[in-house]
Amino acid sequence: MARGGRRLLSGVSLAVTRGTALSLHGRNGLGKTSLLRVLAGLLDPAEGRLIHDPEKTAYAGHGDAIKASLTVAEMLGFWADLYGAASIEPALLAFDLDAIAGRRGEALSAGQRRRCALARLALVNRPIWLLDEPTAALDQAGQAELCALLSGHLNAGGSALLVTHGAPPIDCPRLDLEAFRATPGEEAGAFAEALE
Amino acid sequence: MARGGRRLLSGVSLAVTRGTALSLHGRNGLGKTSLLRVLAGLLDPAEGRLIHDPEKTAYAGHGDAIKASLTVAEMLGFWADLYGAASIEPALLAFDLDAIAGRRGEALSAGQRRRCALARLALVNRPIWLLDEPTAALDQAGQAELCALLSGHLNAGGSALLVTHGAPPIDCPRLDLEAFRATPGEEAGAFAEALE
Amino acid sequence: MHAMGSIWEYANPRKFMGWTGHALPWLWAIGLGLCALGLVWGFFFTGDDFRMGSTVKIIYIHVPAALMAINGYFLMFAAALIWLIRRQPVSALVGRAAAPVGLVMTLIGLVTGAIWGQPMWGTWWAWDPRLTSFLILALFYLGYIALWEAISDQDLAGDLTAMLAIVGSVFAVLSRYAARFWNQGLHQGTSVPVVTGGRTIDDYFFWPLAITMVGFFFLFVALVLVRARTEVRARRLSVLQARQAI
Amino acid sequence: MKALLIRDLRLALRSGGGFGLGLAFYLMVVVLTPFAIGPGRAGLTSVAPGILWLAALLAALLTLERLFALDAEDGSLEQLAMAMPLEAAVFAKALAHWLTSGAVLAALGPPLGVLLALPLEGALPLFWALLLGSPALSFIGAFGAALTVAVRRGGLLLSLLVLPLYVPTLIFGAEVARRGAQGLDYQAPLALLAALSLGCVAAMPFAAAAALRAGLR
Amino acid sequence: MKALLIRDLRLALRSGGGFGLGLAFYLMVVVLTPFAIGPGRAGLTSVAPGILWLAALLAALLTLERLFALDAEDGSLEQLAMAMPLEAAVFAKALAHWLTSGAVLAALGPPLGVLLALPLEGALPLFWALLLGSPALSFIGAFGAALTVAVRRGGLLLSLLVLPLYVPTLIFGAEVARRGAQGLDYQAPLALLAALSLGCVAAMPFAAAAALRAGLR
Ligand code: HEM
Ligand SMILES: Nc1ncnc2c1ncn2[C@@H]1O[C@H](COP(=O)(O)OP(=O)(O)OP(=O)(O)O)[C@@H](O)[C@H]1O
Ligand SMILES: Nc1ncnc2c1ncn2[C@@H]1O[C@H](COP(=O)(O)OP(=O)(O)OP(=O)(O)O)[C@@H](O)[C@H]1O
Ligand SMILES: [Mg+2]
Ligand SMILES: [Mg+2]
Repeated sequence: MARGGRRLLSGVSLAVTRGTALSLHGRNGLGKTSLLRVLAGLLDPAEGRLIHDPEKTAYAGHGDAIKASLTVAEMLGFWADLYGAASIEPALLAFDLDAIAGRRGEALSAGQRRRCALARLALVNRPIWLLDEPTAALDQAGQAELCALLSGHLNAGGSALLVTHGAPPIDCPRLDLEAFRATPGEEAGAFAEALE
Repeated sequence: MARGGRRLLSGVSLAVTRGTALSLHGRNGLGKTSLLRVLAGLLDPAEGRLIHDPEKTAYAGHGDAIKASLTVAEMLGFWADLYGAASIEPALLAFDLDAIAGRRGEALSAGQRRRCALARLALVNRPIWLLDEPTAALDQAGQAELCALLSGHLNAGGSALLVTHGAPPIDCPRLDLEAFRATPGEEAGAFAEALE
Repeated sequence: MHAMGSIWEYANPRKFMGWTGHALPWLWAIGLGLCALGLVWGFFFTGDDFRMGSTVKIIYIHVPAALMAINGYFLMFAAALIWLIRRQPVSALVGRAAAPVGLVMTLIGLVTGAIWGQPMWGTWWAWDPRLTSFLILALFYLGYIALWEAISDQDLAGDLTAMLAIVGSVFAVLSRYAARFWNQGLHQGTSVPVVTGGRTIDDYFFWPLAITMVGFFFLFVALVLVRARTEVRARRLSVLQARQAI
Repeated sequence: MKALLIRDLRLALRSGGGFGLGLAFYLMVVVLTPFAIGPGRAGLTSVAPGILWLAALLAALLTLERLFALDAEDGSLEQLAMAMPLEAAVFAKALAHWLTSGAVLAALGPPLGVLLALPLEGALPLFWALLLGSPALSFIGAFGAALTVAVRRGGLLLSLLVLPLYVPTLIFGAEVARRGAQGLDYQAPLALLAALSLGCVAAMPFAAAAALRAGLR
Repeated sequence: MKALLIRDLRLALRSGGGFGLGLAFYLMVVVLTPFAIGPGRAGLTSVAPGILWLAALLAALLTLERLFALDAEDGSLEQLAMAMPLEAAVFAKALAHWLTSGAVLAALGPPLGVLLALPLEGALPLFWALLLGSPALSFIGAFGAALTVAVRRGGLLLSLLVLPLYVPTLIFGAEVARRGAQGLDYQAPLALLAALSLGCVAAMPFAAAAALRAGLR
């Protein structure tokens, strides 16, 4: 798996069984985000393939997808329509956003933005969740809410991949990606490959 | 102190003595970032005043000030010139950025961006540091480097205000802002005052 | 099929560097030789045109340049298709290499044309359909080059520029006809056999013109190959640099 | 897809959105023109149809940048890519753009024509030309916007890529308007213009979606 | 301040930066004009000076959006505000903008004039008008950009605020160019234009800085 012609991780093979979560760890710049994006079907792997269908995954990355001029309720409503969810109640409940449901995106604090982004997960129903540093900027309460949401998802037979630097929001097996770090010097990408 | 006409914190009075750090805590959306911005002179307090001179403060907020088309070295070089620092070496050392010094901003990972943003502190010499969630997206090594940088700054007689949700990078007295939370309903701002 | 495979072999960078290395000297020799021959013949051993006077001699630069400018775009188009379908890196690089050469040819065509226009039409520039579509061609070249420059990720830049080249050529054709519709011009129709069956200028001017056109063609190929080789080298360099830091 | 259409319309109508501003820009250019080329009715009348078209084209162009760039920056685009086929997304967004730019400019064109001394019989053809021509502007523009998503604030690059593609549309459109203003028959160019728009609406979403996929990679 | 100037120039010249694209846009608008208003030489000559000015104005406008907005989004602006007096920052950035837009457009104007059948004797006045007028464009624009910093992607709002402010510059500039093209004496409007630019360069940084401070709050 490579980025900008730099090969990052090689030989990673992940299998998450239903109902379980796995938390990934590794240095800054190791390739965790890139890995999640590959699994979400947003990046092409340099080689290897995905067994699962990206359609089955829900991805929450560094980007918050917050619109400055839309209110929290409007944003959640949009995603609800898109994913065919009946109402935005579950999302509002999951991270008690009722208080700020009417507030515009531009007026949200860092943590409120993150809550709003994570609340989207309560609207999607897809088995595999890919969460990139979900706890960043969340306060204690927020982390608890995330934990509750996650365990609910897992109990419902879903599975999740978490990337965190600190402790993962729920206790689950940890995998350190350092082991798969590609030896520097291998390159990838059409141009680089062509140079054999 | 208020934001968008909503009064957030009242009666906060902070005094940080030279050589010490203080870490602030509080719910999401309580007003921590706003408070730091007030102290940095970027926001006006609804009432009350700053004893210190904003010129003395260095602020590292949620924004990374990363330019997609400039390399890490170029960005640090610019800030070095601006703050009259001799060279960017200290910054590169502080968060060992040598490896990615030649990489463009667009190609940085979340943690690399944060390191780059924090490294700026090594170039500024101002006594009061205001750091807003500095540890977000940093890996263990990064947090250790930050800790080293901070203690260096404190030993040199500087002081720092940290906003964190988890444990602060260095052990220092904690202050929970919940206590100062303004009672909802109080309004602030010229318009509100003009009401009665 | 096998033949195909063997053809693609030559697009593999190492092979490419190999055979282009051998071919280039010849291309240069032939190109320069023919151009010299054609130009000398055209300039010194053909008389003046009864209508255009000695300005007719500009045709020996103007027409070949114009043709090469158009061919350059065809080359870009082909390279784009190959890159999108076969993902042959060299084809993307050839496309990238062809653009500036084509742009220069276009500019030569424009400038010589303008110089010619001054005595013939009494103006440097007229919004004649062919002139106009030529100007638009120059704009397409500009956009293509700008897009290559603007995106640092090479694979991505290759993809996007390829798509631009393909969509762009559709619209280039469209605008050519739109321009006809918009204004009937004073520029004479094509008179080169390769373009149309018959020919409207007599051998007297034609042979030196034909020779210079062949010469220009070889020069064009040589230039593109040189640039493509430097592009390949640039890739190698950047990859080597990436090896230092990950 | 409907959800996306509604959301984009809402974004466009909100403060800082493209809608009102696009109109205002159109107005502005038209108002500035006399200052630039001097007020002589004769002079104005002759250039009026052209200027009105040029202004509409630029107004559409300026609103195009935000079409994908904003969504790409804040991560909405990748969420969309995972939620629905990108072709549909492009179509919905381009449609929203047309509804908030082209469709309105068409309605606005004739009244503004008065400012430029456009003869009355020229008003209707101008309206038709703008209405039938502007879809091409929006959908070609969507392709350009998709190409430049990778470039932050790529507004200028966008215009550089898109303007040459606009040439046929502009030629036919201005031709319709001019002939109309001169009272000539304008069926032929109008038909060509409509065909062009139809083709773009049908084909461009696929090209744009392909470009977006490459960009996300 | 020098550091900021250099950094902005670098950003502008880098890929995706404003420089080359501004020129390309200028070229583009000039090339499209004849499609819009028809190829007749007479018609073109009459509008040439105006169009060339309008195009330069729009090209400057398009590059203006990034002047502060990008820095505001990624937090650079607040860092700048803490590092140096905002007036100096505005001046440096506006100067960089002028160097990479106006100064070059001035050089590009006369050759492009040929395309619009601008009479030869009109070339020099056009050059002077653009050279002495464009600083006003950049510095007025800086003020507008500062006002719109609060609105994300305020590009269009920006053009709304700024275009009216551009009217005097446009009038004088186009006047100089037109008189020059007609071989008349153009000293008076040129002097006024220069004075206008001077005034803007002197005053605007303060207005802009004030607007920025408000925007940060
Ligand atoms: C800037 C102005 C001009 C441009 C951009 C221009 C462009 C072209 C182009 C694109 C061709 C294409 C050759 C082909 O398709 O076969 C061509 C050929 C030619 N041009 Fe021009 N032209 C310009 C001015 C002139 C002038 C002023 C004259 C002379 C009165 C002229 C005479 C010719 C002739 C004789 C040919 C060769 C005929 C033919 O093979 O098509 N051109 N020019
Ligand atoms: N630009 C703004 N306009 C109006 N209200 C705002 C604005 N920015 C923030 N607020 C509101 O002010 C309050 C405090 O915001 P602030 O960012 O200071 O919170 P915070 O303590 O930093 O929260 P977090 O821990 O999530 O970063 C929040 O309720 C937020 O909704
Ligand atoms: N668009 C890009 N082009 C080229 N290289 C990139 C790009 N994005 C990331 N990289 C590089 O790929 C590597 C992995 O990036 P990635 O974001 O996956 O790291 P990460 O593991 O998520 O790090 P972090 O813990 O800081 O988020 C980094 O070295 C980064 O420099
Ligand atoms: Mg990451
Ligand atoms: Mg905060």
